[in-house]
Amino acid sequence: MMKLLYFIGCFSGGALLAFLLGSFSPLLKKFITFLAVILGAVLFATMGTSTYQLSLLFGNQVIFGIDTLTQFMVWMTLGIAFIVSLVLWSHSELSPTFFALFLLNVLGTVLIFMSRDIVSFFFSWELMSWTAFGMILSDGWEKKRSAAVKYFMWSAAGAYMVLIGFSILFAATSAIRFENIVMSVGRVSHGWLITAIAFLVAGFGVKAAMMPFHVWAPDAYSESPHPFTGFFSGILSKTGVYGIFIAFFYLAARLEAVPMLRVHGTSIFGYIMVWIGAITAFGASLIAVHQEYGKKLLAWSSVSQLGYIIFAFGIADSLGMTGALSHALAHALFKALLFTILAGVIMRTGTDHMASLGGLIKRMPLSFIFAVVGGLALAGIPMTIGFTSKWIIYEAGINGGYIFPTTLIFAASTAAFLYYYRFVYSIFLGPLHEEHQNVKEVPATYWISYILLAIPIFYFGLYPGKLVGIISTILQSYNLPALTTYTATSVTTPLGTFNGMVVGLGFGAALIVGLIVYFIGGRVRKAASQTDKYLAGEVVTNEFELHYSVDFYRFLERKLSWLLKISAQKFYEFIGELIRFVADINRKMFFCGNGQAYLYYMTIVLTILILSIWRIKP
Amino acid sequence: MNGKNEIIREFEYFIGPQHPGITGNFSIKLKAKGDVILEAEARPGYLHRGFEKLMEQRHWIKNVPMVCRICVPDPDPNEVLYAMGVEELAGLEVPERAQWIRVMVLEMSRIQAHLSYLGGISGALGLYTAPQWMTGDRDYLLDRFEELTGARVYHIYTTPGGVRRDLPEGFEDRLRETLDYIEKRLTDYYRLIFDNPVFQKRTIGVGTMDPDWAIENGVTGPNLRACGIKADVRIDDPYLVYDQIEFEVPTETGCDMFSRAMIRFQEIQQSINIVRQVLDRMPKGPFLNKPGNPLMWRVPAGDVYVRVESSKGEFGYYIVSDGGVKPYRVHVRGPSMTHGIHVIETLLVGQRVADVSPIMFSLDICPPDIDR
Amino acid sequence: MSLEKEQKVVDLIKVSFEDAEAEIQRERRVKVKVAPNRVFPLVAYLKGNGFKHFVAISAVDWIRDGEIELVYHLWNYDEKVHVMIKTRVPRDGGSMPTLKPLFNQAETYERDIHEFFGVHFEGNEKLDREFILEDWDGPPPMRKDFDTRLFSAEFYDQEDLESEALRLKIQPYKGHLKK
Amino acid sequence: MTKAKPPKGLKGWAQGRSLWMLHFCTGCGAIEMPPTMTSRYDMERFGITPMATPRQADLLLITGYLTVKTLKRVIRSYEQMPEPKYVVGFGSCTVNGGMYWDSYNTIKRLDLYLPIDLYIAGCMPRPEAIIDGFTELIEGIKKGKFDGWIRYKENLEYYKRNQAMVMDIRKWSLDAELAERIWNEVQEERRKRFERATVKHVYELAERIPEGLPK
Amino acid sequence: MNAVGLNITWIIFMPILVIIIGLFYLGAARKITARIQNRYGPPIYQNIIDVIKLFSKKNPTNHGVMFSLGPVMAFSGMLISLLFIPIGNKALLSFNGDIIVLLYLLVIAPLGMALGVGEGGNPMGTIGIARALTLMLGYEVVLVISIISVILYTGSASFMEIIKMQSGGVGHWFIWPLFLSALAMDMALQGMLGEKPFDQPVAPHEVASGPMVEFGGKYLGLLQLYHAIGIVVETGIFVNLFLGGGTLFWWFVKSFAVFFVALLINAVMPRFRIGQAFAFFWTYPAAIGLIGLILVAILK
Repeated sequence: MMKLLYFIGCFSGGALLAFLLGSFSPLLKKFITFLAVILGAVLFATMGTSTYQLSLLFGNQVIFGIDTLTQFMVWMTLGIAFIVSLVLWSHSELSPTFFALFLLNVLGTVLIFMSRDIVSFFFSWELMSWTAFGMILSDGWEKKRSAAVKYFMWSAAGAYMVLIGFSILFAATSAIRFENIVMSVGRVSHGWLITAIAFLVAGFGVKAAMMPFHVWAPDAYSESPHPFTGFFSGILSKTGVYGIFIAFFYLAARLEAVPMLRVHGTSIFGYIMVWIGAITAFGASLIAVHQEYGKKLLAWSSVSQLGYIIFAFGIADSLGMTGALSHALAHALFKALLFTILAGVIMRTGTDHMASLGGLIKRMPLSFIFAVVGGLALAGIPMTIGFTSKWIIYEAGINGGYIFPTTLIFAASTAAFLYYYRFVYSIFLGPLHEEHQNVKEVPATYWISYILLAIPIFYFGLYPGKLVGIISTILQSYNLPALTTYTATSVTTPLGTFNGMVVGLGFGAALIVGLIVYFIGGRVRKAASQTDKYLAGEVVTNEFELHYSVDFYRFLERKLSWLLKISAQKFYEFIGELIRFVADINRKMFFCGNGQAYLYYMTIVLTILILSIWRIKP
Repeated sequence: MNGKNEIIREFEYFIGPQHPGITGNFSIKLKAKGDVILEAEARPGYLHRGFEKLMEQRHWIKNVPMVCRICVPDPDPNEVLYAMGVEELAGLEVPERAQWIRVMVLEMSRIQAHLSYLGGISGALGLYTAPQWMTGDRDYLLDRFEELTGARVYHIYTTPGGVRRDLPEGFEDRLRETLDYIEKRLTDYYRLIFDNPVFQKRTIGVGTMDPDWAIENGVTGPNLRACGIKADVRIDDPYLVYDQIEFEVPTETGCDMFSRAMIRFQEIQQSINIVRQVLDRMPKGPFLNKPGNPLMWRVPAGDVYVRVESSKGEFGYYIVSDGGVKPYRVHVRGPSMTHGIHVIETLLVGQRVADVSPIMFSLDICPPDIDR
Repeated sequence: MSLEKEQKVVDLIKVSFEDAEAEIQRERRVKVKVAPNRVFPLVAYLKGNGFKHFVAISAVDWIRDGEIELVYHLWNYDEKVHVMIKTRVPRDGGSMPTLKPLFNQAETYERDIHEFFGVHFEGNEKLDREFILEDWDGPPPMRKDFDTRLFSAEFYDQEDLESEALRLKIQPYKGHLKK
Repeated sequence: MTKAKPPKGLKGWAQGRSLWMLHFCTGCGAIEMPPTMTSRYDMERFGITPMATPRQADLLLITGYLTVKTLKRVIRSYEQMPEPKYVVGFGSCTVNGGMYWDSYNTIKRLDLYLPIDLYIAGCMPRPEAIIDGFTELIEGIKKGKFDGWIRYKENLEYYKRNQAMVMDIRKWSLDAELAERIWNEVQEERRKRFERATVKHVYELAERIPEGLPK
Repeated sequence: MNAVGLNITWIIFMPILVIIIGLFYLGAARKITARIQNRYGPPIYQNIIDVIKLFSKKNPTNHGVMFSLGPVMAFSGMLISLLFIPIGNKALLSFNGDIIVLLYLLVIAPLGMALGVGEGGNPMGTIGIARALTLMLGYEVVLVISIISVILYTGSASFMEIIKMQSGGVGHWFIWPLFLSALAMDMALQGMLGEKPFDQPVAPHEVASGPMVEFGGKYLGLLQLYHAIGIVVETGIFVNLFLGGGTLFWWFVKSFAVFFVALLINAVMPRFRIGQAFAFFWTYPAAIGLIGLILVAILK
């Protein structure tokens, strides 16, 4: 019990200290944050899997527990938080409030994974949302206003839906703790159970940026402070995924028994989520292809990758579940890596507008190498964790018989190659502009964090079995169907097997053969200058614009314009207009200032109230 | 972060002198955003030998070998123009048979120019079989030229006063046989190029120009007839014996690449008919009225503008003489002077990067006309 | 060959341009001599009356009279008549208004004449751009007082070439001729 | 730097049998290239195909006269080509200026600016002559006879000085500081030559009748 | 069915054999197109001479480390995918090789080349790569649709089992029952092999040979080898899935037959604009593939 208090104390204390002392010396705030995260990690390691009761004021208990799923999620959170705190060492320009809010945010996220009842879950959910909102605003209200307000509105709406869901469950089972709910969920009538789960999944879906509720994600991710974005899009979206997992598989464990339309071996709920996941992945990656700014591109790519997870959750069999959770980890890793690299680029060049960057491989080679590594994982190339999770998801999709969503997912992953190449080419390759001639490489804190992120990406790529092993223990602890046929380096599914180590060794050997063939060819001549290129015989000076990056896929955009026009943004703006119109009408009607009208309306309202009290009896 | 508006410099590049996608030695500097062209600037001048200056250094007859090298793909109009101009200035009377032979040579040159044009435009679009077939068939026609004039491309055959040699015996039957062979091949070309759905998809509606804009901006020849305007120098400003030959002038109303290619295709058929008529009705008699000792021959003072319908458009010479043994001034007005600079610069704006080379081939731009 | 079409054109010109001496050269050819400042209105007037095809601008360097003669060629598609408007401009420092507002393709011919004859055309903004000659800082080459033979003999060194060949061990090529 | 030698043995055979020609129609001779490439004369039987960029090409054809403006682009392309590279001159215009011997804008002797391996005679050589020239080239390469690119590398000074006379080599050559040095050395001589060349000289046209002929 | 087919001798000789046969494919392609254009065309072994010449060239231009690593990664990426596709019923490195793994291995090579071309910094090369990726987005969907229909039909996603199910004569091949999927895959193959009307990435007239713009000498040699192996691997997918890849000799005959069909179309078609090519892939072949997929789903 005490360890939990120490854990919470270390983070909140650290936040307080960082906030108070931060203004004195920037070094102090960075050190406090770094220390707080490490201390938290050490404390969590010693906690082991046990449950803690925390008695709050007027006697009712609040339960926090740690089981294998929590450990999986918390270690992922603390890992990325450690990376962010490491990166923050070279960002003293951020205000002390940012550091404090960051620590509170990490605390909120961890508590979500540990909470075992509705109150604590909702409390840590709000803590996480509020601190994230604060952080978006941390450097300047006027620039970031629209994104922050949109984020806040959406997360508030999500929170209310979750609240409604939980309250329905509470009203039906009158139990606060999750295990009590699970035990007594039998008494809940099917109708109420389905509405509760629907509200919960929708609420968590907002946080996990499902398609209809994804509007806030690109702006919030791209407007949040650069070092934090990796954590924001990598981990906070996973809380939504965790919520869906809890609601869908844990609380409604009896959902299977509910007589419902079963499609392809999963409930109608699952089938809808499969389709939503597929459409999110496909739509978001097509939009990501046409983004002109690096942050926006990666933000849309995050929305698309979350679509994969939701698609996999929809297929509720062992393959789907393993795929979803492994992709959650994979996405957290490579998205944190790519966002941190982009933060490094923005720190050095001041902009993320891809058309004015270019040629940075000559000045920042390390960032380029790790951008390629991150890209390999994002695109799902066999030696990386990206492929392991995507392969399992495809196997689940085909094995489950969902043919059309699987083709959409495949199209989404091919579109991933398009926007990944545009990202790497526009920023690192191509000719170097004059204003970036003397850009320095990223500081040590950055490339250390790159290495720390790259190790698990390759490790789980070459040993997919290890990852599947962890996840199947989690699933078994929730007595859900788990994938059992795996060895350390290979995973077999009903359709076929995949051996990471063989592919890795094979590619290594092929690379050696390629290098041998390369060195047969003899010496090469270094290009005389940056303009020593084939330009149809002409010679150009340096300010000649050779960087082809604006409207990179204009021909694709022209052909997809009918698809890209359907945007949720316009739908919500339409709703906004509708509300403003209705409000305008009743403003004119009701507040017209004459007494009788007020009296008349009062009576109507009273009668309705009286009637409603009669009728309602749960 | 993306609030700052960065200066987006459009992406510039050259369809330069050394590029597989241009006709001859020419260069266009393009400024594009994505794959839409914002601005095009034609840069001629890679083939400027200063023809007009050199002509002023040479006697009247010595210019004949020089003149045919101005427009490489279609050399005969230049020779006929120079000869007609000098004859008109000097009042030299050209024998009837020479005029018929000149018409035959002009039309044969138009056929071989249009064959290489169709080969060029389908090559630019990627259909490499068409240029192979067409250039191969064009070669048979060049053999006939070789028999008649002794050279495949630069014939130096029409001189002021007539033509240098009469038809070799047996030439007419071989020429008829070649024409029949080419006529038979036209159906194959039609099915290969114009019936090809991908060719239609790539050319219909691309590079269109408005008819009045075309007249106003000096578009002439097949490019103008592709906009539905029946303007042909052979009918408007008849020269040689074109008024005694019946032929109709094909016009299309599409004003785009497809109709420009279709116009040339139909003109090959027309030219074959004309050459057949010439072969049937060619009178006997002398073929050259020698103007006397070339080094001493003086052309009386005066100036003249002569105009011929070449395969690329209206080709004109403005010859001025001050009564000396050498021409005082020869101004060559090639059709590509407007097609190659002003017309293509305005036509390319808004088009896609992939269509630059096909549009240039469809306008049949011949850079030596511009640079002379 | 009745000449009434050409006569109609001559009368058309005579109606509003008395100072222009218009005469018929031959069938379908009419010559008009006009003062330089009258060219723009005459071309505008003719463009209004059917002369929609602007063929070319030619320039002739009459070095003995110290003038450059500019000839504007127009063609009428309906009447099928070619009008040649001739003006004389002083050889050095001569300048003419540009015809770009009437026919914007005239700009190309003006750039050509400016580069080769040195006649200045106000209003033509592309005049100072390089058109055909590149890095040419000599006099405009088409003028009569520029001698191309002298230039080609002096500028491109063609002195005795054997010594150079020996120094570079370039043996004359004795390639085997096909039997 | 070891003295580069023309390729022999397997390399020579391979380079001979697969010559990739740079797609650059420099002069009027380019009209005879399509017939040579297409079905009647087909030079692809010898492995000669046109390539779009100098990086991939090893044969540069100068088809006919070269204006100064084209010479700059030709030299730029030539220097961008990997070794071993060969240059073939078509027609008399590359030998001594040909028909345009008195033109102010064409260069008279190509050999001063580029090392030419093979000339093909004919004021625009016919396809048969071109193919005969190519077979000479292929035999010569196999025997390792054509070493134009070695001559260019060794006498770079000589070639650059000649080039500097007609064009601004600082902009157009890859080797920047050598170009700078030679450009400054040659500046004086070039200005003097230009003065002599552009003397104003009005000759009477009408009266120039060649001597020794009866009036 | 050897689970991990690691017989060393086969692994060493198969790539060399495939490279040589791939180059002979290219040589035969030039010969056949030449014959269609009624000319003689180069000898069949011309591409082998080209590769030898390219490797004997001296100091081609190099624009940086990634520039030279690009072609190497392309060559080795295609080499690794070669090891995963069963040729003549012998899967080299197969753990009963999975189709989806091969699909993603086939992406390493173009990705490596794309990074190399990017480092070259020539705008023509980048436009070529942008076109190649758009084309890939087009035909990858069609490819996946037809592969899923095969997987659903056979119930297994590994080549070896699929080949086993098709063994026993022509009647058992999958091209008959799954004709629509085979047709869709053949159209996708036309784009994958880069034959006209889908050779926009390397269109000489528009982007001056696209990605190969800056590659000379041995870089181009490596890319030629990559293209040669690529043809064998890509036609190999079609052979294994629909023509029941028989013994070594018959396997190569079938693979060349598939390539021959692509060649005929290549000779007489101009190229689409890249937007039209992409739109084509997502309309006609995708529709044919989906109909085939629905049929398979219903019949199964």
